This record gives sequence, structure tokens and C-alpha cells, in this order.
Amino acid sequence: MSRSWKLWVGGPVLAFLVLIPFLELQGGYLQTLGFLTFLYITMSTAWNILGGYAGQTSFGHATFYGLGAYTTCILTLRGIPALLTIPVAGMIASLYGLLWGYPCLRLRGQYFAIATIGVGEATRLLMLNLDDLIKNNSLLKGFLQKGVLTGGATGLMLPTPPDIQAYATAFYYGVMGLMFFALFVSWRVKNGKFGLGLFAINMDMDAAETVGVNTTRYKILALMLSAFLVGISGSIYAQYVFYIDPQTVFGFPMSIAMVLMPIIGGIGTLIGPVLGAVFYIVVQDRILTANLNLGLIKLSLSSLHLLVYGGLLVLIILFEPKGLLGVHHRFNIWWNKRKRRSLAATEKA
Amino acid sequence: MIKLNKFFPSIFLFVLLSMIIPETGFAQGPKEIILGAALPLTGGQSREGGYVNKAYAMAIKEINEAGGIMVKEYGKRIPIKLIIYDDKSDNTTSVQLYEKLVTEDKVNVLMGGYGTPLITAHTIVAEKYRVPYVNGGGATGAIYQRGMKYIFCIISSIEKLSFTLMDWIAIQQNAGKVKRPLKIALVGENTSHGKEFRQGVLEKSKAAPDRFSVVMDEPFELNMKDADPLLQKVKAANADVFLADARLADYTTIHRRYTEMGLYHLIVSYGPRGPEKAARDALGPASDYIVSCNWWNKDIPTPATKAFADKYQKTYNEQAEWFAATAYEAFRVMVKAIEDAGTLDKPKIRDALAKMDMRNSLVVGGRVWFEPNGQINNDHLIMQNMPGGKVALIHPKDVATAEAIIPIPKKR
Amino acid sequence: MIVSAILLAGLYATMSYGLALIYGVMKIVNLAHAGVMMWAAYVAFILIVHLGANPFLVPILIAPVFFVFGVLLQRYVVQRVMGAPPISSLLLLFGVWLIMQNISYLVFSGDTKAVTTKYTLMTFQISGISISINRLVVFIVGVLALVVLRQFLGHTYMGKAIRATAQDKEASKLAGINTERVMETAFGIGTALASLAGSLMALIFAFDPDFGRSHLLKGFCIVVLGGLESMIGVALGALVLALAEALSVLWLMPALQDFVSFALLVIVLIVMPGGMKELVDRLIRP
Amino acid sequence: MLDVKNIHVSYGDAQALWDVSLAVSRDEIITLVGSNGSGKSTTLKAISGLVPLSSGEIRFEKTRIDRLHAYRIVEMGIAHVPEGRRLWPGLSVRENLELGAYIRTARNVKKETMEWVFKLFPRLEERISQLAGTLSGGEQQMLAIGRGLLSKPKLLILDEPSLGLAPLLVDEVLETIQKINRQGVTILLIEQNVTRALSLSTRCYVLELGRIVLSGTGQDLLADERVKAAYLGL
Amino acid sequence: MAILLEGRKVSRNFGGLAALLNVNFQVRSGEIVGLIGPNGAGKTTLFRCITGVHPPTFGRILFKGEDISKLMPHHICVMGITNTHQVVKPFPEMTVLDNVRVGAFFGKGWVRGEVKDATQEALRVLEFTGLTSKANFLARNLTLPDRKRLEVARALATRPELLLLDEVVAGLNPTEVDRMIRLIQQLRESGITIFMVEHVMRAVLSVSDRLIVLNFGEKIAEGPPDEVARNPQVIEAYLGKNYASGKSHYA
Repeated sequence: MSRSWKLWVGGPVLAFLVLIPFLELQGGYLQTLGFLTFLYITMSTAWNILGGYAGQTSFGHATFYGLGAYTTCILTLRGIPALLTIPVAGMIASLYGLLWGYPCLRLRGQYFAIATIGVGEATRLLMLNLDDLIKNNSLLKGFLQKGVLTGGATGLMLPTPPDIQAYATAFYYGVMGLMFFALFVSWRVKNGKFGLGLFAINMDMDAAETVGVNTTRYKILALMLSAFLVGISGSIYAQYVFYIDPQTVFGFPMSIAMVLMPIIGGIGTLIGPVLGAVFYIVVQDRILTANLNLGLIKLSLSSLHLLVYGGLLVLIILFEPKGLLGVHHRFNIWWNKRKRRSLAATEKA
Repeated sequence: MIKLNKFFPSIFLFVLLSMIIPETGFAQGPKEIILGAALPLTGGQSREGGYVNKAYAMAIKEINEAGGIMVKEYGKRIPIKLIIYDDKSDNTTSVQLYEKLVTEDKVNVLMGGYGTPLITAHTIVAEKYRVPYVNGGGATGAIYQRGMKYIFCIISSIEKLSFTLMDWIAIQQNAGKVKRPLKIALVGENTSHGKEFRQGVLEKSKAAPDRFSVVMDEPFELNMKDADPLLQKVKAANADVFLADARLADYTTIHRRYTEMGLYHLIVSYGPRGPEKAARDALGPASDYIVSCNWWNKDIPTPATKAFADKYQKTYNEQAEWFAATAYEAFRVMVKAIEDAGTLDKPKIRDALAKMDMRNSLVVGGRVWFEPNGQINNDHLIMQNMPGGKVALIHPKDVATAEAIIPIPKKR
Repeated sequence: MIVSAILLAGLYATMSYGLALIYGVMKIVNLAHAGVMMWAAYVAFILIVHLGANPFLVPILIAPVFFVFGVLLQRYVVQRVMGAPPISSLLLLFGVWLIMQNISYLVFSGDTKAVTTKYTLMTFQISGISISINRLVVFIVGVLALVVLRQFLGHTYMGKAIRATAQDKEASKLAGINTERVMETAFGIGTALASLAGSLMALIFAFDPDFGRSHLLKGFCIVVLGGLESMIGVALGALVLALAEALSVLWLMPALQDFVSFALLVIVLIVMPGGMKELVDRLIRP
Repeated sequence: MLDVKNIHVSYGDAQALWDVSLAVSRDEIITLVGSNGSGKSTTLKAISGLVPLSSGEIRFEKTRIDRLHAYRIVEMGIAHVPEGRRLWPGLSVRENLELGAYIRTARNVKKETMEWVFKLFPRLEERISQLAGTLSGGEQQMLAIGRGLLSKPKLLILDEPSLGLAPLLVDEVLETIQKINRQGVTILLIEQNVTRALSLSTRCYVLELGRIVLSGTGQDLLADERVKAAYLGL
Repeated sequence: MAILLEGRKVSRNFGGLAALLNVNFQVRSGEIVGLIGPNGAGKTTLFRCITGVHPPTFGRILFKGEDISKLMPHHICVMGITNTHQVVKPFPEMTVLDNVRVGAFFGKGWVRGEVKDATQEALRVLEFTGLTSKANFLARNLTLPDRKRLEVARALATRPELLLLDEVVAGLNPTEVDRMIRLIQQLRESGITIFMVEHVMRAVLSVSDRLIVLNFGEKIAEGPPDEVARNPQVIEAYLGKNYASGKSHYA
């Protein structure tokens, strides 16, 4: 029963997603929305591997996103084919994860979270000033090309291809593939030895250690895997918008988004981060563009986005730690109860 | 494992929800020319975004009161409508919203937002879908040096700003008001804006080593808490002239500390900042004599400026700042381009923009035209804060209202 | 330069006391601290600019209001997650911070605001060093806050109860201490201290609804440096950070000034989680 | 004075006490004995409000106290000196004692009570400004008892006051407890040192696996082989 | 019988206080050794030294002749020593089966990455410990006796040679205690050496081959159960001096 359901619902949904670029729905806007949704699902899923499965809340994932984006731009501007830079971006992000993850992951719980805020902000500042730092250092000067490596605050611009629309469509499918890859990785992790170890770490670090889980190694591996996927996302983002600057790709809001999505959707689950990302994009899209007329006061809903996210976060922590998935479960229970009751009622009649 | 049938009610509810909300958004009416823009109405740049929003609203009202835009192709005036979204001062969101404007809302043309990073990001969308885009808030030259065809900007570059400033200082040297060569302490916010400003100054001083020598050149972090370390360096540099490029908040922070530390220079400038009311309130007499170099001021003695400034004052009961003026003018330029083109065909509107020569404009020099790269290249306006909260326009000659007081008088 | 670093340390200390107090008693990392500082700055702005209040009285006026706010926040929101793992309280308060920011955007818009008073640019000279009155006042308040806080914690029943609860909650219950009341009071005082810092900062810095984020991180850095719980430690931590920042200019670009504090935060967390006290202990004891 | 009736206590799903009842009359010394994990500490915690009951009731001087906050129970006149002493190590001896007199009724007579405690434990007066964490084990135990006494309790509950003390000190502490009892404070005690405990108490309860299996006067139980069985399983 | 685990002058300090002082002990293959002593005697500390959670400050611990006193807990586990915790520490939000699978995956009997094998191993252990019917329960929903069993099952899934049991029967009622004792005996029959801390004397006396007694961090007695129970030092530690002398009086 459940398998046929999956086919019946999953098949058309997948077909619909694949066909979006040809359907020009909402004038093709759905394609953009789809692109962003897939990208955010990838990041949300990636964050969830470390934050959800292993339980290590990171406020510093923008570092990977930014590093991925910068790696791609820097390499592309030096003549390396953009597609080749994607795995490099992932690996560099991953290595950076190893660099700060190794010391930071020794910290527990909230200390780790705070340290990641520090790492994130420090990285952003460093990238902002990297060019000037290198300029003042005779040894590293060689990395500059016309005096530019990261472009400092100006950021980097990529040349735009002649047919941007076809290019965008290609990226739509590319990022869709990436999303499925991320989901597959997440699924494999969750149902394999690796995920079991991460869950054990999440539940009780000491107990995990005593049944043979090498907690340090597993946490770092989770961070690196997570960083790899986020780095690739950053790389693809850079290639899609052709322009990056440190405040955007290394910015705190980016890190926050990656924390919020899985928590809203349902932390530590496979589907939760997906729900969270879809919710995040839809809310962003709808809220930023809608207005609310309350008689005399005309409220632009856009001014409420932080309230929505903050409020959701508070409500989720206080009442439903499993996020939207948890809400869904409750809803289901209620729905089934109602159905049963109405069934019973008809039987009685 | 996930059982989708279990998800069905929730999915149904979610789809329902996501479909309900857009109804509260804008409905498209027939026979309208639709313009679109995403502005930073919240987040870091919301203040400037707010000015742009007000200016656009004023321009639309004006044009619709006159019956709309005359489009030759249809032989009648068509009212206009502007769709404005909030991009939270966030690049990714901004790109998403411009995509939405072009694809879902089917705008005829795009208007710009405010801020270099945001505008840099927008331009890709406009170029991608070949929709004409005019802005009055993204001056950084780098945006326009990428060979894009649909992007236009009615404010000249920051580099040009620093050129104008340096040229003006050279004039003061020629007049014997300050010595030559001058030692310059240069600082700029760590943004593309600040970088371009510093580059411009450096370029000019390299070109004229007999006039200028830059003895210190430092970027600083946006929204700084503590200006001390920076100003200690400035103090140590022992320069004659202090040139900075900063946003309002940092300008206030730095100059407060500057005054408290008792620093003095012959000429002090914060680039485009200086005459803003908020800053003058915050700094009081300490803001006197600061020289600023900018795109517009309400005191420019031309009828166009006066008309706009008065109207803005009447509509919003506040003084017009340059953000509003250039945004308003960008809007008028776009309208003129549609009228010139006589059609809603996007490439034709673009061509009209490229050929644009608008007279009696608000901008310095009164004339709007575009270089091949899409950016205007007119002079900047140099102003000086005068005691009593007044502002004097001191350069260029044709708009000057007073003589500059240089060097800055030493206090006590 | 050293003088100005010391003056700045007073401010840094003031903004960190509250963090340390709340952490000490409840082991909660209060991310809403930044929100409170930001709100306090706005309230100070309204009182001073629109209502003409004396800028140096304002902190005293608003602290009690924020005390009540803190008590209510603890009683109705934070209390609910006391038993849960610490990360949930961190996320919860992060949510509260986002909400506070949004409310400020709604009420005050994103404009950068600055408070100007007749004291704003006043300075006086001591042996060639000009000292800003505002900063001196802020420094004095920082020191006073330390003294008052120590007096309160050391010599009143409530203060001692707070310290006792921080050390052993169950034992405190058995001694007849209403620990929930104590925690509410501690959260209230922590919030009041944040508001004190916020209103003082309004006198010096320009601010907007995003104000406080980097201050918060500096606060963490200071609290960790200070060994997490002792108020004297916090004051010393503030001094160390202010000096480190000031001295870093000698070999780093001023633009990287904040980088110093963030990097220091991470390093201190990793290398000496017990703060300077631990370091000193280690040095003394071979 | 204290009447514990049929209480059941669970930690989460794990039940720790089954149907425990005991009574304490004025001026008695009651001892709970039993091996580790038999529920002695849990019983005391239930009385002083640290763990909630799942059923049953506790009355103190006719008033029901099993739903009250811990601090309210202290205010009613029950002081609990917990296992492992649980001092505030970073506070001085004086501060530890002062906080013992936190409740309002005790604050007013703090001075006299303090003098009384110093008479009982002269060593504490010598160490008055030292941090509690720097005291020796025996001194810490004295301080813990002293802190309990400062709330002017009618009933003093002591959880293993001799834990981790050298034999000589054990004698000293237990003697002081008797002295306190003679001065009008009822005592409820857990003591591992069975012989000593039994010989000084008026009555005893033996717990095993969360249930009371035996009760009687100290002398009776001292002769009972089952007591030894409870300890050594012989 | 070969010596499986040996401690040589194991000492452990906490902030200057000695929790263990020069403790020498041996556990031979196939034995059940009981570790007893009053509260705070250092029993759990000794276990933590062995499992590497709190490595000994001085002294060495040898497992099959290899020094393990500097190894990380997970490493020690993979070598073949596992423990259960005094306060049970199941992974609460995981199913019983997953809890045990963690042990099967990561322990000594490392199943090479194959989920199927690990699951089979886990199911086998669940069968052995009598938890099969609850395999899909979340661990947090188990009753205390079942949680204790789960604790043992998870440890068992790592295929230890030496199992350290820290108060596995504490808090159980008499029937449950009997069931647990039977389980322990079955474990021994399956070839696992057991070292256990226990307060419930009935349990420890009925299964142990040998007892080690700690008091104040030092070993005060060692030997067969009945002999240890008669040891005057032990009686004094538990019952007090008077009782020891009084015993002869009553006897």
C-alpha cells in the first residue's frame, strides 16, 4: 500500500519538478523559486547531518557557503572551467571544516555553538580584509591577480555567458541533482553505521564512547561532510548569480537560515530539513511580497519576517521540539481520531 | 520509512496555505505599465531604501495625475503601476525578488534599489531577461564595467566623486588657501564604496605627487564600535587633510571621537556624508566646516531642484536627501525613455535610454545622458557645512552659493 | 591609547556582568542580551531626545523597567526549558532576540539613531591626554556597577542566595531558598545590567535594530576570559580584551579589530575554558 | 509530629519507593538503615520536597506538606542536611551559616542560633571566614549540620552525616547529634554505621529495595540477624 | 586461568583528593569478580579508570598484558572491555534495536559496515537478553528493569571479553533481581568474564567467584565471598566496630 502511494504521489511530483523549466509557470518564476528551494534544501539537509544527527549546533555554516562560492569564483577567474571548481569548492570547505572543527568540536553543547558564532564572524572579517593583508605581505603577493584575490568588500564578479536563460535552466537541473545527492547522502548516513554513531553521540556522548564510538572522529567527519555539501551549494550559488561579496555569502543571516530551516522542519530527521527549507522559501516569497490591510493600518508583511522566524523558533522550542514534522504528527493523530469517530458515528446510525 | 499517505493531510494544508497568501498581494490590472523594484525596506540599508520608496511613490503619483505615460504605439496615455518588494537588504532575496518581478509579475521595466551589493546582484537578472533597469543608488563604477547592456545609472561613480573632491582641493591649492604638497590621511569603510573612494584618491595623488602625498590609507569595518584605534593611526600619521568615506553611523561615530580626541586638519571630508540632518543633530557644532562631495542637494539653484525639494517637503514633511532626489530622477528618466521609445518593447526602451539626453534635470549640470557603459558621468557637488546648521554649495562654480571656508578655522 | 582602552573596558565590563550572572546561576547563554541592549538604547534615545531627560539619569530610570522585563521573561518563557539541554535555552533566547529586533524595526524602522546631549563632545585634559566626559562617566558607571554588584552579592540575603543557587541549586532549596524566585531575580538583574550597558552605549555609539551582535560576542569573550562566574573576573576580562584590541592595532589593520575579539573568543574557549583564573592557577601550581 | 503514609515515589518510570510509611514523634531520634539503593535517601528527599510523590501523603504537625515547595517545608520547621554535605564551596563559613537562616523566622534569631551552633561546633567559629570548600571533611560535615540548625528546625533530617569521615570523627559527629537532640530537636537520620546508629536512636526502620521490611527500637534491631542480612546478605 | 585484566598500583586523584590509592587487582578469564565497599569507597572510580573515562593518575592497567591506561574509552571498548553505567544511559530517542545496533557496529565484534549483519547481531543479543518483543520501542519508554537489560544488551553487542557491570540490579524488585542474576550467569556461560560493582549483597554473593573490597579508595580485602563476609575489616567497614565485636557476643 505504502509503496504504491509513494509511486502515485512521488512520480507526478518528480515529473512536475523536472518539467518546471518547460512549463513557464508563473512566467518561469517557479523555476527560480525551485532553484532556490533545491539549494536551500541541500544546505538545510547538510546542516542537519551535523546539527540534527550529531546534535552539534553550528552557527558558523556560512563559512563553508562563502568559501565554496569564493573558491569557484577565484578559480574560474583564473581560467579553470567552472564545473571543475565545484568539487574543489566542496573539498576546500571540507578542509576548512577540519581546520576549525578539530579544536571546536571538543567543546560541548552551547560552548560549541558560541565558538561557531565567533568562527563565522572572524572568517567574514578575514575574507573582507584578505586582499589588504596579502598586499602587505611580500611572500603571499603572488596570489594576487591584478591586485585582487577575494576582491575584498567589492566581492567578485563572474563573466556572464551569452545565453543566460539556458544556463539557468541547466543549473536548475544541476542543483536538483545536488539536492537528490544530498538527500541520498543524508539517507545513507541516517540508516547506516555512520548515522547510528552520530545519533549515539547526540543522545549521550559518554555512553557512545564506552560502546566504542570514536566520538571526536565521527563529529569531525560529520562536520566535514556537512561542509562539503554546503561548499558545493555556495559554489553553485556563485555560478548562478555571477556575483558574490563577503557580507552576503559569509554573513550571519546565512548561518541563521541554515540553523532555522532544519529546526522549523524537524531537526534530526530526513524529511524535516526539506520541509523546513520549503517552508522557509515559501514564507520568504509570500511574506516579502504581500501586504496586509487592517483597515487604517497597512502593514507590509515583509517587516515581519524576523518575527515569524523568531516566533516559530520560540514556539518550537517551547511546545514542539520536532518542528513541522511534529505538528504534522499531532495533526495526523487528531485527523485519524476524527475519522474514527465519524466512522463510529455512521456505524451507529 | 516515510509513508506519503500519512503526509497527505499536511501537504494538502500546506499547499492551501501557500496559495491563499498571494491573494493578498498585488492583482494585475489591465492596461497598465508595470514597473518593479525590490528595495531594502528592512535590514541594514532600510533607511536609504525608505527614501527611495518615498521618492518613487511621489513620482508615480505625479505621473498618474497627469494621466500616465504617453505611448505612441497605442496612441494614448497609460497609467503606471509600481510593484515594490522588500529584499531585507539581502542579496539572495533581492535576486529572487527581481526574478519574480520579471517572470511572475511581468513588469515592463525595472527600477533600481539602493546599495552597491544589492544593485550588483540585480543587474544580472535585468541583463538575463533583457529588461531595462535604471537606478539612482548604486554608484560604484565596477558594476557598469561588465559590458551589460540593459543597466543604467544616473549617478556618477564614486571614483569620480573622489576625483571631483581632489580636483577641488587642487583648486584651493592654486588659490593659495592650503599649502602644496598636502599630506593626506585616507580612510574608507570596508565596502566597495569605500574601496573605490580610496582608489580614486590614491590615483589622483599618484598622478600629482607635487600636490598630494597619501601618508595613511586604511579601511575600517562597517558599523564600528570603537573608532579609537583608527583615529590613533590618523593622529600618528600627522597629515594635513583627513579624507574619509563612511556611512552615516560610522561618520557619526568617527567624527565624535575625532572631536573628543581634539584632532585637527586643514580640510576634513567624509566623502558623500556631511550635511545629513541626523548627523548634524548628533554632532552639533563639531560637524561645522566638514566638506562633503555628493550627487545632489536641495539648495542647487535650479527650478527643477526647487520644485522637487518643495514638493517632497510638502508631501512627507521632511527635507529631501540625495537618495530621494536621485531615485526620483531615475524614475523620471525611465518614464522619459518609455515615452521616447513610444512602445513597451524592451530593447527599444533600452535604446531610448542609451540615447537619452534629458535636460532640466535635478542632477548637477542639469543634464542626464549615459556613457556607453550605462553610467552617467557628470560632476559631483561639493558642499561645506556652515555654522548654525547651514550648508553651503561650494563647487562647481555654476551652482555654488557661497565661498568655501578653507582651511577650517581652529577652535579656541 | 592605554587610557582610552581602560575607559572602554569599563563599558565592556558593564555589558558582560549580566551575561556572567545569568550564566552563573542558570547555566544559560543569554542571546537575548543583545536584544535588551538594543532596546535599552532605543528607550534611552526616546527619553533623552524626545522627552529631554538627563542622559546620566536615564540608565537609572530604565534599569528597573528592564528588571521587570527580565523577571517576566524568566518566569513565563525561560523557566519552561530549565530542565532541557542547554542548547534549547540558547535557541529559545535566540528566537526572543529575533523577535525583539523585528519589533524595533517595526517601531523605529531601520534608521541609524544617535543620541546627542550637551555632554556629548565635552572633553577635559589630564597631562596632555584628553578624556571624553561621556566615556569617563561610562567608565565610572562600569566600576560602580561592579562595586554595587559585589556589595549586593556579598552582603544581602538575596545576593547570597543567588550565589548559593549558582553553586548548588538543590542545597539551596533545602536551606529554604525559593530558587525559582532567585532565578527570576538573577535574570532580572542580568537584564537590568544589559539595559544599563545599552543605555550607556547609546550615549557613545550610533545604533540600529541590529545593534548588539558583536557586543554580545565580545561579552562572551570577556565572560569566558573572566572564568565564567566571578564578577571581578569579568572586569579583568574586559580590561584584557580592551587592551588586546587597542594593542592589536600596532600590528594589524584597524579593520581587523573585531577579528581580534572573535578569534580570542574561540581560542579562549578551546584553550582555557576556565578562563584566566585557570591559567593563573596553572602557572602558580606546577 | 511527622507522619509519612503509604508513599510511592518514582524517578521517571523507575519506581524507587513502594508503600513506605513511617512516623516520627517529638524528641525522637529515628534512624533509617538499609543497603545502598534501598530508598533511604529518596525517602528523606520526598519528605523535604525535593522529589514528588506519585501517591501517598506526608503530614507535618497535622499539615499536609507533600505538595509544597522545598522552601515552604523549610519554613515549616524541617531542615534537611543532604548526603555529601552539599555546602556552597565558594561561600565562606559565615555566609553558609547565614544562608542557613534564610527563612524569615530564622533571620530574626540568627545571632542566638549562631552562638548556639558555635557552642556545638567551636571549630566552625575558628574558621568563620574561610571558604567552605577549603575545610576538612569533618569540618564540612559540622558546617552542614550547623547550616541546617540555623533555620531553627523542629525536625532535623540528616543523610549519612558520617559518610567519608574517619572513625574518630564519626563518633564526634554522632555525639553532637545526640546533644542536639537533647536540646529539643527531633532527628531523622540515615547512618551506615549500623551499630552506632542503632544504639543512639529511639527507633529504627530498615529499608530494602524501596520497602520498609523491619522496624523497632534500636536495641531490638541490634539483636536481629536480619539487619546483618540486609547488609552482608548472609 | 589466564589473567585477563590486571591493575598495578592504580591511583586516581580528583583535585588533590585521592579517590583511589595503590589498588592492585586481577581478573582472570571466565571469572565473575565482585567489587564491593561502602559508599564513596571508589568502586565506580575504579571502573572509570579501567574504561578510560577517568584515566588513572598513577599506576597501570593491563588488559591481556597490554597497557590500556592511556587509551580513549572507545579504543578500550574495541579492545574488548565494555561497561554498563550505574545510572543507566540508554540513547533515549532511539529504538531498543538501534541502541543495541550501536554496540554491534562499533564494538569489538565489529561488523564491517553491513547494516544487515549488525541488525542480526543486535537481534541475537536482544533475544539473549529477552528484549526481542520490545525491539521497536523507544528506549525512553522502557521501564527501569528493561532499561537495565538494555544497558547490558548494548554492552553485550560490542562482544566484550570483559564486561564491567556497575550496579545492574540496584533498584530492581526481588523477582527482577533474580532474572538479572540468571542473565549474568548465562553471560558467564557464554564465555564472558565479568567484573561487577554491586550493593545488593544477595546478588553479588550468589554469582561471584571472588570479591574485592574497597574502603576509602584502598583495597581492604579480597577472596571468596564467604571468607570476605567473615573478614573483620569488612564487617567493620560495613557495620561498624561495635557490631564486629558485638557479633561474637550475640553469637
